[in-house]
Amino acid sequence: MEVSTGRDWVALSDEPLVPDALSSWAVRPDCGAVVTFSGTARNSSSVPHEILALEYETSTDLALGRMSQVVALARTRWPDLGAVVVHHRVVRVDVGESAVVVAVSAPHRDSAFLAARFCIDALKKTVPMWKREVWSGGAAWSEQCEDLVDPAQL
Amino acid sequence: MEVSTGRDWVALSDEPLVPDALSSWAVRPDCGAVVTFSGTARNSSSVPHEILALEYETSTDLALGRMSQVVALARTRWPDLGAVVVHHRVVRVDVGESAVVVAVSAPHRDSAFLAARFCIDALKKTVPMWKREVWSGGAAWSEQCEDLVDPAQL
Amino acid sequence: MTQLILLGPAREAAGTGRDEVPGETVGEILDAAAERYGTEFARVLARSQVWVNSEPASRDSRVGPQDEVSVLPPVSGGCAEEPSVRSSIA
Amino acid sequence: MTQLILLGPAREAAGTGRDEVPGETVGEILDAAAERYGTEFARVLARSQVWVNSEPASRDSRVGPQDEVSVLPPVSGGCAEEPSVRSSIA
Repeated sequence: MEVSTGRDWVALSDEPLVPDALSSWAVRPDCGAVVTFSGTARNSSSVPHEILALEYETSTDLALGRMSQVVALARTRWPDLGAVVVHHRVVRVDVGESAVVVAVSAPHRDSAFLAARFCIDALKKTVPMWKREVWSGGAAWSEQCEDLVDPAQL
Repeated sequence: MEVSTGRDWVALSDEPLVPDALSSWAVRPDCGAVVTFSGTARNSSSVPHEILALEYETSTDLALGRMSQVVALARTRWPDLGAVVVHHRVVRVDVGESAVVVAVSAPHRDSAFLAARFCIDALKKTVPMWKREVWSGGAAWSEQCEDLVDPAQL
Repeated sequence: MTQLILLGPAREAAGTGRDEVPGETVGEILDAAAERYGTEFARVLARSQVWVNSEPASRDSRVGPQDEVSVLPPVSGGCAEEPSVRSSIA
Repeated sequence: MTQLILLGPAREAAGTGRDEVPGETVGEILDAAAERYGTEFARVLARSQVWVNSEPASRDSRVGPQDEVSVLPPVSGGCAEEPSVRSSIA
């Protein structure tokens, strides 16, 4: 499921994310900087188990709507952005694989770094997305959780 | 020409840079964040021509030495970094291609973003590297240039 | 009848992700759901946001058969790592 | 004899990237080079840093036949874009 314009590409996918395909898509001839954030599943957490994978669950419509709002906010704050890509993987993500990728291009690196950081911070606070940690013989909802924030409050 | 340890990978190359191969190399099972900066050749500059390509020139030994110093400085400032990759392409880089890639992994995104930003800023200030802008029918050294800075002064 | 969408821990506590629940306001629907699914669900519900369609709503919002009421527990973050500084939004 | 390495605009102004130049100090070598390559090179040299091997050096640094003296003009940035804020180093 995705929403794509010529400059923005917002998607949820149950397939592996390929950060390169996304950062390559963000390259523009008038942009000298592409900053890519990849959030990868890691093997440790607050639970005393070796984490094997993370399972993500969402409402596709609600999540895509919020993800698009975050991109629109970034464009308001950094009007010189070239392309903005925000993809989140759902269902199971094994350790080392990307769960979320943000890629932003801009003429100069200041905007690209700041907007990429803004997008991932805002995604985590505003997008309905729930994470289960999976270990050998068990699974649990992540204990680190917070109330959803409205993008207008960022 | 490159310098690689298990955690750091510093290289100069006259072959195309593949940001994905570099950010993939930076993935670590205990790191949840990978930030990748790609500096791409863009079509505009201070000269009134459509830029077609950039030509980079350096001393391999001197550049690799400074690049390694920058990575060491980043590790001092952000001791939790996982992998750090710094690659620079030399000779001709066409518009849209990567001239430099920095990829940093860390358990959390704060360190990954800050260290990636530090590395690219420091590379530009401290690494001996000269850039010619190439357009149809001409070429010139970039007019935007500054004295080399010693890494110890950062 | 109004569709009730249960997400993440709310889905798990209810044992279903989607249901039809009677009621003319959000509050009536949530009360009916709490009765139907039991105390563990009620506990999750107490910590959750409730949206009608794609917007946050309050208990007295009126809903019709074409609306979707979603129960959204606190979120656990869009990716694997947790931020070391929560207040770092630019 | 000491190796002189000429980089970027210094290489272009000198017409060569590497040469052997006589002299027992950095200053003597640079003066000999300026005489050999002419005024355009001397202009670039005046704005350049000089390193001996991999470290910045001064005119009175002594050098031997195994040393490399490098002339490094101001750098034009490691990648295509130029920063909009020059003072943004973290």
